Amino acid sequence: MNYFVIVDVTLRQGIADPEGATIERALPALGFSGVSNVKAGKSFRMSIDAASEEEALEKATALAERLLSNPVIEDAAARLGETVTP
Amino acid sequence: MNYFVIVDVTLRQGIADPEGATIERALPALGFSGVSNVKAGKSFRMSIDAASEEEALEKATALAERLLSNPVIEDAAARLGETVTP
Amino acid sequence: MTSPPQSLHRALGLSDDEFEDIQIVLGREPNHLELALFGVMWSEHCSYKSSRLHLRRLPTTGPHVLVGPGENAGVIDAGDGIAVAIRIESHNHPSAIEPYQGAATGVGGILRDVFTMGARPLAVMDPLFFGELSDARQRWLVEGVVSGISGYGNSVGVPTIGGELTFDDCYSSNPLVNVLCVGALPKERLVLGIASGVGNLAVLLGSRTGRDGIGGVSVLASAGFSGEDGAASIDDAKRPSVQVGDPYEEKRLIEACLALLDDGLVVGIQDLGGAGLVCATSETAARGGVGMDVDVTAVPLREPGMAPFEIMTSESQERMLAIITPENLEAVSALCEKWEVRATVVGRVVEPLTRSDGTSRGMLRIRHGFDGEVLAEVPASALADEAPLYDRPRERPATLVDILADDPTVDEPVGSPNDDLLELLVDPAWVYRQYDSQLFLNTVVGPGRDAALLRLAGPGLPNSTRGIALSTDSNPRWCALDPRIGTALTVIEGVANLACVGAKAKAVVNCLNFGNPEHPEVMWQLSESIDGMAEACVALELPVIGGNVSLYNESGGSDIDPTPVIGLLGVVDELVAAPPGWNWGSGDAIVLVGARRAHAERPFPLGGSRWATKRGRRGGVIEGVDHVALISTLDFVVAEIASICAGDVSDVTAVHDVSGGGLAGALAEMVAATGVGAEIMELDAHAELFSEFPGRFVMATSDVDAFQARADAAGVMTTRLGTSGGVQLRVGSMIELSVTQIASRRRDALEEALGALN
Amino acid sequence: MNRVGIVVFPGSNCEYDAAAAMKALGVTVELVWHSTTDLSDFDGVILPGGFAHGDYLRPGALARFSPVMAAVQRFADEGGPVLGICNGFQVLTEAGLLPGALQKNIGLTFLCQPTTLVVTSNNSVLTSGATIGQELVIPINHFSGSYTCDDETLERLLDNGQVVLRYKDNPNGSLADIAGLANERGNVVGLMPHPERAMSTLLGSADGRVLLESFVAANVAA
Ligand SMILES: Nc1ncnc2c1ncn2[C@@H]1O[C@H](COP(=O)(O)OP(=O)(O)O)[C@@H](O)[C@H]1O
Ligand SMILES: [Mg+2]
Repeated sequence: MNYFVIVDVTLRQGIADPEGATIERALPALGFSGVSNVKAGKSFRMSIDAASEEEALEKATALAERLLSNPVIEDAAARLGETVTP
Repeated sequence: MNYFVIVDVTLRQGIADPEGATIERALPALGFSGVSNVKAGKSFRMSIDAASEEEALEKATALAERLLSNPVIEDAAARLGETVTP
Repeated sequence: MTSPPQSLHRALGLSDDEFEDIQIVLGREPNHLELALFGVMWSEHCSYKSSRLHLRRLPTTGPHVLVGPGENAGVIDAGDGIAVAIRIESHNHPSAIEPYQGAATGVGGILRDVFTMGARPLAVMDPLFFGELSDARQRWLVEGVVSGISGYGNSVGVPTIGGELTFDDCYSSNPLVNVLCVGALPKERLVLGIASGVGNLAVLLGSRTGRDGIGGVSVLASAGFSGEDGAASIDDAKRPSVQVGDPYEEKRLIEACLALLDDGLVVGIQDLGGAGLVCATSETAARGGVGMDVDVTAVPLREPGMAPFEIMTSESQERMLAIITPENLEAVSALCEKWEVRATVVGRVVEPLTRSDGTSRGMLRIRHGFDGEVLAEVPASALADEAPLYDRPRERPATLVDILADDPTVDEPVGSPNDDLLELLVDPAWVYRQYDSQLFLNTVVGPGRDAALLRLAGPGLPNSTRGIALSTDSNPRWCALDPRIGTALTVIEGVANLACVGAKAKAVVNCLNFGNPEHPEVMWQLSESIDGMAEACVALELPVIGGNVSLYNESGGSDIDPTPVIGLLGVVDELVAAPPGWNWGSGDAIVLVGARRAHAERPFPLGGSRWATKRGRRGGVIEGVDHVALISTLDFVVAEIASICAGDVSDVTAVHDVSGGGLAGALAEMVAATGVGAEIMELDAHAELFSEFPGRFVMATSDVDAFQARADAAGVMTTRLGTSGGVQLRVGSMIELSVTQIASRRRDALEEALGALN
Repeated sequence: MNRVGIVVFPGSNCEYDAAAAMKALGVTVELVWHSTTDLSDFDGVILPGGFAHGDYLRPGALARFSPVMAAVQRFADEGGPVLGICNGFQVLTEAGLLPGALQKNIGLTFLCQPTTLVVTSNNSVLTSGATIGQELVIPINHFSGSYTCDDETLERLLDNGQVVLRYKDNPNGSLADIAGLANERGNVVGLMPHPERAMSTLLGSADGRVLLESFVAANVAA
């Protein structure tokens, strides 16, 4: 089976996020109010061949932890997406 | 009310994704097989003050299209996240 | 491809006459695929059909010219067995739609033009033109374009060493992004984009082919933005699938191609740029006088279901076409594998077709499988070289009479020179700090001074102690008033910039950014500009070895000001010490070198100056310069500075040419750079502060008598202006500003305008 | 040090510059392709600047899996001098040869400019010949040079004298102004600035010499 999996990578709590901060600073000038705590992250979408959802997620989690994130600064989590074709 | 909203930004169909392609090429050597169609994207997490979920999402969508993505090459979608503290 | 045949050619941008020409060339009706090939190849962008007749008036030869215009890049012999290749191009329209990728792919494209010649790209320059920064969209464009150049250029590993930065409302919906690349090669490695040798293979190197920019560069660059606000409103259907750059692929492609050339594994090589595969195959075949069979099914695709016309015209980035002998295929594949570069045989060189009248023509045949169905069969040279050439109507703009009469030199009231001067100061450092300007350890003078100066060295080059100097210049304000004189003066300004780093100018490349050629006024501007460039180049004995024409720069029916960008390449024979730059010491004599006054009746012209433009005055007369006096001034400055570069002891401590901002601007820039003030005499008029006529230099010397004696001996005029020192810049009773005021204003101006200072 | 290996990943671009600097100091240089698995021939190893594997994912994230990195690890474990410059520093942190991580510059732009560095420890193969407090003008050239690590690590780095170079005027938001870092043993060093670009006054500064001369003077198993 082929599963569509999404890996979300976010900065760990306490790690500086200049990108999020810059976006947040730009908002009022663009007329957006009431938006706070902006954090920038990354995501990776992929198709994974696996026997089951669990196996697909396991594979994705291993990939996320070994490659797609740097544990010194980032957290990563895998989830199943809705379609097989991204 | 305060809503936790996530904006996902992905490359539009047909737009080249050299980052995704490079990651995909590297996988077999790292012992990951059966992974294909890797696409790299961005995500933004934020808290939004709004009267309702709909309004929060509307605000986030406007923000996504005006600031967080370039619609010429990217798609952006807003969704509600699970907690208020990202 | 479902539209009815009679309108299909129009949809592809071909006129009814052009459609008829195609039928005559083929002796039959073209099929859809053939028509699409003609559509892209005969577009303005690929064929230069509106400009080519005029470009022929440029001088293009010289004893040191190895390759002139017409090839991927111009090449000169720089001495010591080293040839230098240079090329400039525009990426204006793509950058208006997606500034990051538009600029990034502009860099990628210009690099390929240079390493196609066998040269290792050593430096990039980026002349940029935007609308005023008070508009948020312009700030978005600037940040996008600059980060695109930075993102691509730094990563691909080629330093960006200079450029231009101009803000003017005429570019607000049509920014200009030009990119120049210079490279160097051992003379004997020079290769040309020629296919030869029947039975040889055409190998496609690099990225897979997707639907990127189909009809993109060619159709878009050949049609204006129709909407009121230009690119912002271009309708979705017309939007080409934007090309995305991959500097990592390009880096590997550069290394692989240079290694293929070093190992003698290719017969010819050609980059894929505008019009993609059809352009590369038809041009190489046409140059070699051979035919080529292309198997569309062999082309590695990024997306499923691409039609043959999409595959042939796609502008996917980071691809090259190499012509190789079949015996070398294995070695080529192995080398490409090392660099992780995809290499696929997509074509074969075949005998030209002999016709009944005995003449022969190389045919480009597109097939489904090498031995499969022929999908298209067209003479390669008909695509590459035989687009109709147009002598479009030309007409001097009727409005010019009034514009010339509105001369600020005559009646613009004196303002506050202190405030005016501060307003003119802008340091583009925010831009060039984002560029790696030092890679290869060649950068003796980087961005931010008059011209960049590099050691002529690089991996694989013979040893040399020469240097090369580069500058890009433009002055749309002048060219709007008089495109002929304006362009001539722009060339002079470029040569003066090179002189400041001790370099003698050797060759010119140009990028002609103009409006809609179907407007007779624009064609007049283009033609005049070319004549002005030709006149200056003839006077200064400079060959024009390459260029690019970008037309249809307009929005809402309004054309941009004529913007010829002049790129200059110079050589310093012996470079062992840095030129003095702008840093005078304390107590040096400050001398104006060159004519103090421009003309008898208009000694300090202000037409087209930044000072006048800031005040909303865009009229006035500009005049040419006395070439004889100019040349002796230039030669004198080159000799003075070159001797310093060669390691000689000199009394000269600083040099800067007078350009944007005039004499006051030059003095203020030197003050800001050194942190040392100056005491300058009373000038004749406030106009003398801000007049920008070129060919003059501010120099500083620790021995003014010796310096002036040398100038006298060379027949060069000098005027002792004053002395450096102190913490103020004072010019007679007109200007009194502190060094810190000048320096901080200049440093912060751009970042403040961009809102980047928090 | 007689022979230095300069590791070339696809996408590296400062390998020739590093080689030129080493040659200027009289050392024999060999460019080593990233597929190499044996570095035992060398007296020192340099990971040069550039964009290994395009810097895709994160700088150094893919490079750390190149076959050569296991050899670099072994070489370092045996006490061999290893120097990571700019992208090389990023690779060393991703590979865990040096602690912490390098994030995007605080201003979110690439920066190519001269910086003034202060030598804060001479307890490393890169700084052994420098004096503590010595100021060096050396250019930076990076997008992701903002050093970060957790508090505990920082404390340990400072206590052990592993922070070898600090910015006088922090350009990128680095934690504790850190510009260069060594491992505990001092034989593995990474720094964001480019000493190889500061080898001659013709190019603006010769202050990089003291660092690279120290490196060349280092002994295996220092
Ligand atoms: N877009 C840019 N990219 C890189 N360098 C730039 C850019 N714009 C300007 N510069 C540099 O800033 C300096 C000043 O530019 P300019 O005012 O056009 O010089 P000049 O008047 O001497 O021709 C030059 O060294 C130029 O190369
Ligand atoms: Mg100048």
